[in-house]
Amino acid sequence: MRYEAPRTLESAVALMAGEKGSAQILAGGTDLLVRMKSGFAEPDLVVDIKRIDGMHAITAEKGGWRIGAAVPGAALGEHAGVKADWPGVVEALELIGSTQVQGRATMAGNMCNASPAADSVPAMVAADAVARVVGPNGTRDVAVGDIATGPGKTSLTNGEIVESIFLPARPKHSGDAYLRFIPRTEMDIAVVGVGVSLTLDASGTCTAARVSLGAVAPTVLLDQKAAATLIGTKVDDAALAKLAAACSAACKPIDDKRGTIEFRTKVAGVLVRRAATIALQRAKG
Amino acid sequence: MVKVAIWGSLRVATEGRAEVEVDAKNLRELLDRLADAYPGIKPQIDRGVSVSIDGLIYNDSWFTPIGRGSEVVLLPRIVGG
Amino acid sequence: MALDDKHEADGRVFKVVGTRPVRPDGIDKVTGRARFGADMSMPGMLVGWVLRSPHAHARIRSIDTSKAEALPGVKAVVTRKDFTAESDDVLDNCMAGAKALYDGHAVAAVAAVSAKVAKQALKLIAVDYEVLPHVTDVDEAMKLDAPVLHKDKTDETVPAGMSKNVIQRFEYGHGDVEAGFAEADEIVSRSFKTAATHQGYIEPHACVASMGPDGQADLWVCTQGHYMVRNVCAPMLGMDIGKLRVTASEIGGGFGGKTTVFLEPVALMLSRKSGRPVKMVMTREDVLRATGPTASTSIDVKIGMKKDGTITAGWAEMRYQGGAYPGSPVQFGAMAAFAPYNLKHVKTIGWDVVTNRPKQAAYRAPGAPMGAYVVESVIDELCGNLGLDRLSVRLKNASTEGAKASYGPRFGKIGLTATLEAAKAHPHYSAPLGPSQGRGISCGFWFNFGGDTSVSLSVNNDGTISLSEGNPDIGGSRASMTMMAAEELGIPYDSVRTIIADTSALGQNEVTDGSRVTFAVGLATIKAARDAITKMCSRAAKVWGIDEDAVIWEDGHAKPAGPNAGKFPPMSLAEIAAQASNTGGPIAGHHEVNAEGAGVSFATHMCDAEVDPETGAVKILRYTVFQDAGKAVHPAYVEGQFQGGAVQGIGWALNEEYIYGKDGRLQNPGFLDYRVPVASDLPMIDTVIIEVPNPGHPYGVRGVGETSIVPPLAAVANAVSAAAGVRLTELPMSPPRVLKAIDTARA
Amino acid sequence: MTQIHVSTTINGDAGEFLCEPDETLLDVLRDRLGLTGAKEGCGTGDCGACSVTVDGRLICSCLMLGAEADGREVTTIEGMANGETLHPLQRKFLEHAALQCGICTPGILVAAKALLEKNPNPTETEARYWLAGNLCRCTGYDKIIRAVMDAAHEMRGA
Repeated sequence: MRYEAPRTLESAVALMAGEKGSAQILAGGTDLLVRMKSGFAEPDLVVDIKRIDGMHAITAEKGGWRIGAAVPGAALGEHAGVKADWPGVVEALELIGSTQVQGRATMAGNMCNASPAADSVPAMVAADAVARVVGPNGTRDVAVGDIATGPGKTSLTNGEIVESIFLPARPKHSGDAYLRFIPRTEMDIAVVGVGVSLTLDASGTCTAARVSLGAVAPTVLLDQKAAATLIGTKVDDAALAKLAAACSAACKPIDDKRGTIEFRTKVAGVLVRRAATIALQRAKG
Repeated sequence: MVKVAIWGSLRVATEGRAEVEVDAKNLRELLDRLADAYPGIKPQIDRGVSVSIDGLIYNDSWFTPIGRGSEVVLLPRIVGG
Repeated sequence: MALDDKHEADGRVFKVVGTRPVRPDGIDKVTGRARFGADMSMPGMLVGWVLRSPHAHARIRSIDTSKAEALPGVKAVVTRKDFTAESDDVLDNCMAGAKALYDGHAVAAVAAVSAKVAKQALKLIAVDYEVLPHVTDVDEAMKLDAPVLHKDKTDETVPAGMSKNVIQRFEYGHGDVEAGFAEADEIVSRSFKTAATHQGYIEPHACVASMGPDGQADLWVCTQGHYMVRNVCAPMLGMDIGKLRVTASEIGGGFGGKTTVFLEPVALMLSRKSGRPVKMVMTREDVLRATGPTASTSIDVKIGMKKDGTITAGWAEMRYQGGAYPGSPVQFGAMAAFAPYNLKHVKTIGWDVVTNRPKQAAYRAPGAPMGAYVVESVIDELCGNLGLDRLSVRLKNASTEGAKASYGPRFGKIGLTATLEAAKAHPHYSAPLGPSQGRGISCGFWFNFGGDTSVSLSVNNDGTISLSEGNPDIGGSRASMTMMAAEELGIPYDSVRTIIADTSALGQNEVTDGSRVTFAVGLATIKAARDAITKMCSRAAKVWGIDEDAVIWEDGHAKPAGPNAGKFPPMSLAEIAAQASNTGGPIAGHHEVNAEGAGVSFATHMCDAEVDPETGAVKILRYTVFQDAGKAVHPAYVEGQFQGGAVQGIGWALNEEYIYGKDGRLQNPGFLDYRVPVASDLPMIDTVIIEVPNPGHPYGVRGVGETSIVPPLAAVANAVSAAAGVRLTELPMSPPRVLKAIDTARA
Repeated sequence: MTQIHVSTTINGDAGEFLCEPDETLLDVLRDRLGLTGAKEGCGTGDCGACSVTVDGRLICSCLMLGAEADGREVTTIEGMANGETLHPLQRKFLEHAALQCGICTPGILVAAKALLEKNPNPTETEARYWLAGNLCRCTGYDKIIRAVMDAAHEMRGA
């Protein structure tokens, strides 16, 4: 295995594109090193992107925030601006692993690891976040929900690197939230994860909503039917009940060591109700 | 003579008796006499036993005296973590 | 030992015992200097790695190691054929023979110049497996058509016509349970299951072996018993025991899991073959797949109670699988389950069963927590059905001095009632509960034992003491030994330094297990100190020119026994030590004993839990431990044992489990999905130390390490059942199980 | 395979080492630099026994490559005491008997120090969540949390 820590994005792309064997990006490394330890990943080349300028930056852009691919959870959690605009996204990222893992783990890495149970991805999907991808053929912006195509698989092509993630401007009277279910209070992989982002009008009626589900399908689901149950309502108990039912109906989970189909389906409904309630409170300010 | 309580699954070796009597003044004599009188118990004694004498558990000390009125109970070898 | 009412320590004013000094190994452990198993290196050292079976059950047709041996950097390859010793279960478990019996079973090992080369070499070893059908569940394994692991391990206690996976049958009890049930006003029968759990020590097994061509060897190892390691490994290697010196490293937790060997004989064999020191360290995956978790169980229990709370009869049939070899701790479960209660009619039956899982090892009060779980769950349910106070019922039926234990003997002085009374008086018992919250109570019992122990105590020229003992210090025992030596000698704690000697320095020492160390090593330490005191008195007598018998020891000084002995100023230990050369030479005390007379120990636990009825999530709100310690030598470490046992029990009750797939492979061999409790899962664990002295120890000490894990499974289960409004009958009570139980009860 | 040359600062001292490209920082510390205070309990970031700080950030050294340490400042348990003077956390751990076997202790001390540097006045809940990635199997965490809270109290007063 070779280790490279290029100073520019261009050289990183060239390294990735030029590698004949298997090449891996190293951002936080909290997934990659675990896979290497278990022999699951045996890369010929590891490209550390943390020495590239701008990868650690969090910058205001068009009313939203551009977050560099190497920004760890701990740094994002310390950023008052992003936290104020997208508390659900920040909290989701901060749920991953321990304090120690937070010192390293990144949102871009969580997304590119392409686990259906990735905590930050449902929150980003609910936030309508966009990944900026740089490759041999230039730069493209891709919806975060379109990066993962299946467990461990992404739509990134040879040599492509995620450079940053953009969280759009937050409309007025909006709020987001992410909740997950784990057996312990910390240190577990989500059994179910739910992201909600919604916008109210001046009267408190929901005008826009995005609802996403994690760990209940091969990739994170953007649940438009569930979102539709909120629009035009005051997000009251009746709307929340319909939302819960819609989310449970959208689940296509599996039985595994972390949870059953029955459990995931039911708890998705419970969590979406709770997450929507938090998002509502945030939208009301 | 000392009365020795035998646990349930060993009673096949004592014709179903829950208590047997052997002539023993200490632990070694007790185990020897038990094995002589009830050969069916010997495999378990070889696997390891503990003996409770008046409520205290003894493992190996052959010369632990056993008084006449002592309450003696045969137990599987106690281990621990 | 007579059960005199008066204890020899009654009225004794302790000066050191009962205080909370800083432990002697403390600085090393907070600065990173302490050397644990994997922290040792030797010049020219190789690293050893193990190839493990991916199959739950397979015949090993052949193993071709030639390609691995040819890989540059590989210095030795070992398979079972290198071990010429007679086959036994422990050796078979360290290195598979004709069959691999579980996922993770060692089949070969390599020593190489680096981990990278060793791992490459493992890939070059070709094992020809004939995969066989497997079974991992205890009830499935008992079926007549279950795959059979061994043809010849069933013993004479098992009735004919059962599966050969059934190894041994146990039965305990007295009275006539049917007559007892006839007297009952209320009877509850239930079936329970508990998953296998692992001790979960944070330090993986590790050792460094070095054997020379002269056949002498040194082994550095993290273990609960280095004498055991020596005595077990030497015959496997065909060595004289005296030629193998084993040094115990600091040990990063064991809880029973380090009371046997896994890597050690393999490391020695690799060192012998390579002629170089070999270090072996398990990965966490190795630890979970291939060391010794405890049994999983399936238990039926039936208890009858009168309206006034009197238990009329108790019956249980317990099935424990202990992995691929005989030896599940079912007999201790069957003995301990009803021990807290003074019953006229009681019967327990235990079945030891083998399955295609790793060979179980002891785990803190082995077998007892599951027994307490089922009995205390049903007692709790009976109290609920009859509208009775749960503590009062336990007090009414509690075993007291003279009660005939369910496993046979009559109890001597015991502290169960004292723990129950303390629980009843504690503010926790009367604290209000909110919605979806419940309180659980459970009692628990463990035997404790003593065993072979050797201690040596040297009086140094400046009056300080060097104390050598042979039991790895797993939780502060050097502090306790130091305290008992200082107490007995009448000198300050700081004047004594205690070390764990290697196997060449002292006589035999039993493993650090069975809650034996503070009791047995403490007893030997006190006796060794008394031996030294006798010698010091004799030296003082010589100096004074009086009779030895006319000298007594008091407060660290030799003194004339009375006015008739003569008028001499007291002579301090330091003064006697300074003159040792002139009065006859070095002074030392020692004591070697098979320590018998360990006192049994009881505890009562109280737990408050809250259940989220929509998700099945459980939160532990409050927890209090009441346990009899006999005499708490270092109360802070006694509390620590109470707290640690309680929390391991909470983990067992809520989230820890071995999960096997249909393929017989362990699905959660890591701390990510083998979920031990984390700090944020827990409240503070309150403790109340009860002291009912053990007549078998000079200070009254009882072992405390194990009893604390016996009650929590039931205490938590009773709290969760109360909070959820439905009786939970399977451990762990993971959220999917709790939610399903709630939903089923409501439907 | 070519080894990588790394210049770094460890516990305040400039140092250099060679390592394999796929070697973790934990392996470098333990096997090449003799700093065995950080322990490998899992190798997958689930137990926290290998905790160190890198440029002031608390991390698991098993989840970082040694090569990544170039130009960084690494601090380990070995750098916690100041000569003969223990850090208040180390002292409080001893006073409260907050360790039994001691294998998790270095990682917990490093993590607790990082906590108190970021938040000198944590609540018990904050301390418990911060330390959730440091497994201890002996103590049930009670005395650990008490020692951390007591050290925080003392350090605020000083």
